[in-house]
Amino acid sequence: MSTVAIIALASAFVTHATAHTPTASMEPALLTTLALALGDGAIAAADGHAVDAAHAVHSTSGYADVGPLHFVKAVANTDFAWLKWMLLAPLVSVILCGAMAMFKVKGRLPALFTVATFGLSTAMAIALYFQFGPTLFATHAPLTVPFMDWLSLTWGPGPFQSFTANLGFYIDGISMLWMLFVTVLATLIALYASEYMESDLKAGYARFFFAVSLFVTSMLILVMSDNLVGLYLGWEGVGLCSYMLIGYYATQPGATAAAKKAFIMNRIGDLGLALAIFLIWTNYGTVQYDSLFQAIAGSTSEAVQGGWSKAAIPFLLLLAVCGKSAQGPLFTWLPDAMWGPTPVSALIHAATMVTAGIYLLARMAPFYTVQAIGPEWAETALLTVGWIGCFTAFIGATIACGQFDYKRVFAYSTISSLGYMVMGLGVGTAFGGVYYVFTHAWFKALLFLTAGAVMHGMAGQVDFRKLGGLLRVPGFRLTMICMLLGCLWLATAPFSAAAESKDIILLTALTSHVQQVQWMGWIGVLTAGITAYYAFRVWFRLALGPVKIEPGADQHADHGHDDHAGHADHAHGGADAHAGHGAAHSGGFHPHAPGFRISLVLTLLAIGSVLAGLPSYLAHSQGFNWIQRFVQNSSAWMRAGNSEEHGQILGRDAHSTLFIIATTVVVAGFLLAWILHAKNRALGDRLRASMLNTTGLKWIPLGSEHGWYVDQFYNAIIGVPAWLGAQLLAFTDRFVIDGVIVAAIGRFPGFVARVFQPLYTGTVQSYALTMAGGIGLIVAWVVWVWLSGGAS
Amino acid sequence: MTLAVLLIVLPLIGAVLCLGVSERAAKTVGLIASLVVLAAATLLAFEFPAWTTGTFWPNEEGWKLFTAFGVEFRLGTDAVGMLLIILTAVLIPCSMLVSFSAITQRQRGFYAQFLFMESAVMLAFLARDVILFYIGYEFTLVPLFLIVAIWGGQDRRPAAIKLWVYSFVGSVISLVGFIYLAAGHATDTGTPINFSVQTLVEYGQTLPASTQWWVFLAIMGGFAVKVPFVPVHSWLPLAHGEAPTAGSVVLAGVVIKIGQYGALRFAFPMAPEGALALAPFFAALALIGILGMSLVCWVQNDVKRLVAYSSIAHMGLALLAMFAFNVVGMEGGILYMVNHGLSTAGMFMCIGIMYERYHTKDMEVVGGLMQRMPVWSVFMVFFAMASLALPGLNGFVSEFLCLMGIYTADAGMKTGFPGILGPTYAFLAALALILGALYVLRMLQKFVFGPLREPSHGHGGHAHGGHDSPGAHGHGNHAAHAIQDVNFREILAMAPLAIACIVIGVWPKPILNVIEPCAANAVAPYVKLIERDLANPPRATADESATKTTAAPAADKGAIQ
Amino acid sequence: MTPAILAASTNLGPKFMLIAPEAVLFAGAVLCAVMGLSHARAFRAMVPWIAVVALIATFVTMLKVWTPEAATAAQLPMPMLGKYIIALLCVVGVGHVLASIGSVDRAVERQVASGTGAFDPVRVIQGEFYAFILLSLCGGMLLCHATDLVWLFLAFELCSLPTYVLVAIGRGADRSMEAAIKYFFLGAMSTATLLLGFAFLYGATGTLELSAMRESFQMQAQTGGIGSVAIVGMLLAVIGICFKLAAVPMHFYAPDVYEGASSPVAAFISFVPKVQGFVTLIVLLGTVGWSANGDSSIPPVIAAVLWMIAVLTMTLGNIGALLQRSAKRMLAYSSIANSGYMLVGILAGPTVGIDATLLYLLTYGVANLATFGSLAAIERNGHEVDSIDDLAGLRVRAPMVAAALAIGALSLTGIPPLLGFWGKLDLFVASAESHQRTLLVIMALNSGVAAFYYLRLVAMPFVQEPTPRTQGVSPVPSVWPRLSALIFAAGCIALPFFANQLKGEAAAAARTDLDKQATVAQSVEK
Amino acid sequence: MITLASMGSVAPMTPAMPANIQVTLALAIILFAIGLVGFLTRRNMILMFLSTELMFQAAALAFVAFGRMWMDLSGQLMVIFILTVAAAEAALALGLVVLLYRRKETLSSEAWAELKE
Repeated sequence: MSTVAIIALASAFVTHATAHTPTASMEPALLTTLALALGDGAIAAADGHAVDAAHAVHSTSGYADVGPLHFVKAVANTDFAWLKWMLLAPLVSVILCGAMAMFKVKGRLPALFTVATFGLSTAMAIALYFQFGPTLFATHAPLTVPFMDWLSLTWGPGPFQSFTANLGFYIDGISMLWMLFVTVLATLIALYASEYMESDLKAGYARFFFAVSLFVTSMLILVMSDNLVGLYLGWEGVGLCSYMLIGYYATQPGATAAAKKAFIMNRIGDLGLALAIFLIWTNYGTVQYDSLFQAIAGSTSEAVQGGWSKAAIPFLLLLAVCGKSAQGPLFTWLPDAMWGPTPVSALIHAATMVTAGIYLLARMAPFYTVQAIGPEWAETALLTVGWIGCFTAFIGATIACGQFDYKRVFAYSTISSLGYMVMGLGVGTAFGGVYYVFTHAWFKALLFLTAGAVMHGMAGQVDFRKLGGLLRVPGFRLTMICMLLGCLWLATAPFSAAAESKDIILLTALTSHVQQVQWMGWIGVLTAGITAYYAFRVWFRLALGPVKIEPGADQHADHGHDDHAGHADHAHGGADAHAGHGAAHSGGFHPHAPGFRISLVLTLLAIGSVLAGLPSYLAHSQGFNWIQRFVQNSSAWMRAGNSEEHGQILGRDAHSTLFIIATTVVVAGFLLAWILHAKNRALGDRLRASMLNTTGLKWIPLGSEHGWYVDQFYNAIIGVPAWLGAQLLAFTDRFVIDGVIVAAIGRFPGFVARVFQPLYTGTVQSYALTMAGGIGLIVAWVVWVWLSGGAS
Repeated sequence: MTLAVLLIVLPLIGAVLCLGVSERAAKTVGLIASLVVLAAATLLAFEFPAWTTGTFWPNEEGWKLFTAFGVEFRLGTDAVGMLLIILTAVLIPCSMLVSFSAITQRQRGFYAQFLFMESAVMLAFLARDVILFYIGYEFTLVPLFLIVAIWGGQDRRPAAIKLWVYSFVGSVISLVGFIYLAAGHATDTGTPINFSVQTLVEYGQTLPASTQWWVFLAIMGGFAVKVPFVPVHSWLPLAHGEAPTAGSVVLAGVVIKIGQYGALRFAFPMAPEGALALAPFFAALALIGILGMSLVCWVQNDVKRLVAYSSIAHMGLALLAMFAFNVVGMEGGILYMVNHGLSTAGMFMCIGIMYERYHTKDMEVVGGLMQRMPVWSVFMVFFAMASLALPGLNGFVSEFLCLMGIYTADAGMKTGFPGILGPTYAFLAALALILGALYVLRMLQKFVFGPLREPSHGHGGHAHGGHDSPGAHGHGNHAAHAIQDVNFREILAMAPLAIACIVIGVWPKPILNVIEPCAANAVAPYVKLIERDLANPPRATADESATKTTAAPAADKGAIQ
Repeated sequence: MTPAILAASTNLGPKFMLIAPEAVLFAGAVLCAVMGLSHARAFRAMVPWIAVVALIATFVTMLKVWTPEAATAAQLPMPMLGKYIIALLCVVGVGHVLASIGSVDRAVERQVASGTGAFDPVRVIQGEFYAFILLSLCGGMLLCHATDLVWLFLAFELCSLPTYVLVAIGRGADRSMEAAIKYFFLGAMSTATLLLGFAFLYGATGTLELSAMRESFQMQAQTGGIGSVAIVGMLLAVIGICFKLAAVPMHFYAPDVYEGASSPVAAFISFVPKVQGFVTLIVLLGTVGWSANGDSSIPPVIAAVLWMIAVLTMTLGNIGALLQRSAKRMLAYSSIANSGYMLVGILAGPTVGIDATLLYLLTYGVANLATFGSLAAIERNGHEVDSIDDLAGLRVRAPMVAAALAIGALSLTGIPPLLGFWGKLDLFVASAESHQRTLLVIMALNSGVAAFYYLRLVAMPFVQEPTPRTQGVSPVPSVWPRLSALIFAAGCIALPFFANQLKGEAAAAARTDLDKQATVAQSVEK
Repeated sequence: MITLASMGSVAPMTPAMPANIQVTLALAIILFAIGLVGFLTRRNMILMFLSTELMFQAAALAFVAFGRMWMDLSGQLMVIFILTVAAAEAALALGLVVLLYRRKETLSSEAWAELKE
């Protein structure tokens, strides 16, 4: 079964390069779009109305206003009803694996099912591309396919008197793109995991594949759904799977804590998404993409009503993105997510799930336009997106420089890369962002899987200071070469696929006429240099130098995460201490070289990473970019002015200048890494030690190593006060409300009774006296009423 | 009618049989009786013609048993009632199944109490007369008290007494409201007293706003104890904490639903103006419940108390949604009743199964049970996720609708039925999404995941000897023999709930279709009132929004063309 | 001879027919007293059964003679009241008799049976005991025939006096002596108060005839208000009656007396004097107001005083019960509280309230007997059971008694669908219909408090496990107390199904003919 | 036969109120008060009983006085019954007192205060 998937996968790559040429020639209309995309103002003017007005706004209110939106109504086509099997195939695997987990099946069957069903989905994704792609590219009309009723209410005939959120599919460029790479990567990684997880055959093997299958199902729901609530279903579904897989090693307190953290951070984002959905529904009366986009495209910036309730939508969406894609204030869950098995890190926390945020931004791009929220808010929203991405990219990169756990380096690099993507959307190039998602998915999956292979082989050793010279260790050569490729791509080496995509983002930013966006671009450039440094810092340490292998604590992979305190100790102790011990430790340990399946997947991913650059390389000859064509036929492109009308950078031609600058910066980072971590490691270690000893500079290595203490900060300002507040509340509830107030009310009657108790003395006279007193009181009262004239 | 009466009488017969047979046979007899009731309920469900009409059935002229008191034995229910009847009929056998090994003493009484309770609950859900409802509502208290007090945990007596007094006072306050209304009707129209729901609803709506205010306060105030709302909730954690598993299941799954059902069926329709006027007050209480109790959950170590507190938060959300007075919110609130009944009952079952093995509910003492009881863990995680409102499971549908209902319940909005809450309430209520995750995940982290922690010999022995509950300590010291994972019987008890959770989550369409007319009926009086308020705007923006409602979509369409 | 006396004497014909049931009962009482002194043990053993038969015969006779026509002919102010009250007293009276079987003369009879002691007429009291029970019931019944204050007073005293003796002889212990002396002295004081009140009423109207009194008050009301003498008289009478009701401020004796009396006697004096008091109150208040159309025109002062008495009575009764460890003492407080509830019905007035009170008397009587009867049906080492602690785990020692006790307590709590609930519901409705909202709420809160202490009578037998202290607790040798409790507990469950009939009877009983008579009088005048 | 009702309002509504009536009434009330005070202050059970008898007779006196005021005989009729009842009560009271005296050899009512809260 798995071979089917591999063949399907291979065919995708063999064919896509050849397939698009005839496809393109079949689509004359595409030329218009392309021209538009490339900034040909004349064609854009011919296409649209109210260009002047748009330009007028353009000059005053920045880049948010890009003229009229390009909306094409979706076409419903039930011929594609088979698409549901794309979801149902992994769902079958969910059920089978779940059953096997329940009945404690101890075999490779779960992996087989998973890979097979993923392969099936992949094949269907490819089939969809061939069946529907040409139509889409020709007509620009997305495809909608009804699937099943889910949530739908109607309580009146009016436009705002129904709520429909059924499960249905909305297939346009970006959903198709996501479907393609998600299924392909999922198949490959499941194949990898089938070997990687073998040490767990008797424990959680089935459970692992259950969760992975559920993840793919959810992810596909997320990208295929034709409405926001369906997206939300997938959104939370992937969150759940992420939770289950991060906490996969459930006996490790750290893993469960990390899982909880991830879920809660994601929940904060989900809250944003949920509220955004409410706002969207209350403003537009629908949550179906098609009618939503129609409504937005139909309004003009002057007609925007709704005040804050519309303006809040993009920001709430951004909150959701921050949660899922580990951006901005919510990034801290992703590094901890590395507690999960490495294939999970590769699949979920690098290649696919975390890009759901980018998908959301791209999908919801129309909400970042003047038509949706008016000029001021549109610009603010876009700039916010840009800055969040930009800062996350930068911060992630700086933290990655201080990590010694190579898996965590890659985790921070993911945060940084995701920051780039978000920034791409923010600076106005959905294409750049999405393209980077695509390339990043390949090479980051590759990087994680190589990291996983190393961990797998080194008994879970994740500290690169305890390893070295792996390039020369038998069996690890392929791994190291693949990792080198990944690092090159991560560092955006010139001409790499990553560079091709990242440069589009930087180019757009740097050529923007909005000052702030240009700053973002420069920060992005700087970040690229840092990225090159830390990427090669890892590789040089791992691959070069003398062979040094200190195996991890665990007999099988991934269990060996030191807790943070332990980690810090190593860092403080300096690298010198380790040099001596290294050889001794490596003595009796035999690294476990990756087997066939892992090697195969690594190779395929490496090829994929390289080929991911193809669309860009071929764009020059073909006249269009394969990825761009997906983006252009999606809601992300409704903002037609995503145009990369590349002006000039520093007064020179944008393309060449950026190339020179970027190359210089990357090479600088590379060289720095070379000097400090390959050529003269002692120098690197000394530099670090001296920085640690210098009061003024201490914060740099320490802060970087500890993620700038963001976790601690959150804990101090939110976690601890909230916990204390909750304790106080619980105390109040139990001992004040229940213990004092309720008890007081409950005892009150008894208390009053005690007041009267002395009257019951037991002697006849006293009773008679009290009775007589009572009579006297009554009579007195009556007399008083009479005297006050009350009786009549 | 016959079936409806059977639904009430069969459990009674079963209860008497239970009391009559030998101690050993009691569980079998009880289970069979409850299954027979389930069969009857199923038959009734099939025969029920009003699933999608929102009307009441059979609702025929009843027996003239209590007509001198204005009470007619008239049975009938709508789709919401039917759902709750089915829920009850399912939960009772499940809760019995889960007690088979947990309850080892006074079994006859135990199973009989459940059947007594079932009968009363059925009566409450079937009654078309306020007093008839009250009979069922109030009578649940006796078996519930006995269940908690006899078969409960260490502090069962204070818990049971608190449950008793709280509930009694609450329901008497509701009764005062009903009687006030019925007496008003009798004196105003010069007719003999009449407690028919229909009559009182019609009469209540004609009352001046100030009178309705009091009526609503009384009726809702009473139900608020049962739901429970925040300042009067303190009986629930205690009762849940001490009740035997099956007791908790039924308490959470059925009994507190009667409170919400009462609010829906009586409080809201009988005094709409009062409800509108008091909505901010009750909404504030609900919000305090949602947020405060979620936080309290976060720091609980007693897992049953945790779930109990979460119940308060959840029911707060359900009621808050009802107070939105629009169809979406009402529908969400109603669905929430069912869903909460399923997921919380499931959680209590899981906890009970665990308790039976370890005799502790302290998360600090026991944890990491995934290694010991993997299948149990699956159920635990599943129900926890359902209560977390994870999409694809039942909780999501209702919670989403609730939040949406609350959110859109702003007179200034363009949605179908503006209510009276609005975004601020929704934002605050939606924080429950995060807080819910906080405490549920903390519970899972400690309880299911992490390194295995089990009470030591000494502790187990202590937990054993420390209380003299006849129900709780049937087994020998657990440390002596290995802890077993859930057995088939326990899976059988939990599986129906789990399946229902999934079905409602994935395919909510049927249940929503069923609830919708009822929700629309419940909202109908409010629509009129809100429209009236909009027509005579107390707020300046009302006019503006009214025009916008009609104009904006048209403008949109024009622009597209 | 004044016309009133003339009228009374000439009325004697129809009235004579109507007191046939009481005559039967009286004969039964005499028979009991005589048979109790018989040397033959079998005859002595028959005494309770004579009482039972006498009560049944009374009931049957009542059914025969008490037709609406006869009652109207007798010109009773409330023609059908007697039927209801006699039936009630007969039925509940049978229960009381059954509950007391075996409770008196047990030691003596055992000695006689075992041959260790000879029969001594001075030492046995069984004959008097049942005779007094019947006489007291007889007094209660005769109250319904009252058309003037003389009759009212005599019947009142006939009802009261035997109860003092019953308390004293029922148990023969020091405590019952003490209870009797308290009961008697305080009772005498209150009777004197009542009598003074009667005197003032007489002074204010110049007649002892109730219908004439009513005439007079109506005239006074039309011409500048009812005079202060009448108000004071009425107040004094009401206060005197309060003693019988165990209502504030005349309730102080109740806990002591109930605790001191034997359980069957406590059951008796917690019920029959209440009937006595409420009938008297209803009849008496009928003279100052209350027309058939439902307007309550009790003078506001009286109403206000009654209102306060009602509130204080139910509240003090309920909270007082909270502190008790003695079951009988607790039930004494409960009986105080229940009087408070019933006063609400009185305040609500005719057409809604009086019938509610009458119905509540029934529900209270039945439930109260189930509860007290259960206490009478058990003993601890041959002594009466009193402390609540003795009830722990009763379900093991005497399951049927425990069940009866619990059902009785639940019925008193007002748990639906038991009988007590319907009584309470009717009172609630009455207060709501007469716009007594505050009373309604206070009553509701009070029943909340009551729910707490009645719960002990459910929880102790059923929830609590037996303790060493309860080792000696067992049912009494005679089966009849148990059976009585069970029958009345069953009544708590079954009677609601006859709620319509009961309510119908109560409503008929509450109907007053005073206005009809007045209308007739006015039409004659014209 | 003639009832008040059938005769219409024949009862004199404005009673003759000779001065000695007031005196008699005052005497009745004073008697009642003396009886009450005696009841409250005496500990001897016989004396207590006599005090209650005093209260009874005060009421009887009031009846007589009012009967005189209304020129109506029924007040005096009532007195006869009151006396009868008082006699019955006396029998009962004395019987009880004897019984009690036998038990504790004292007539003080304070000896009987075992039953209390």
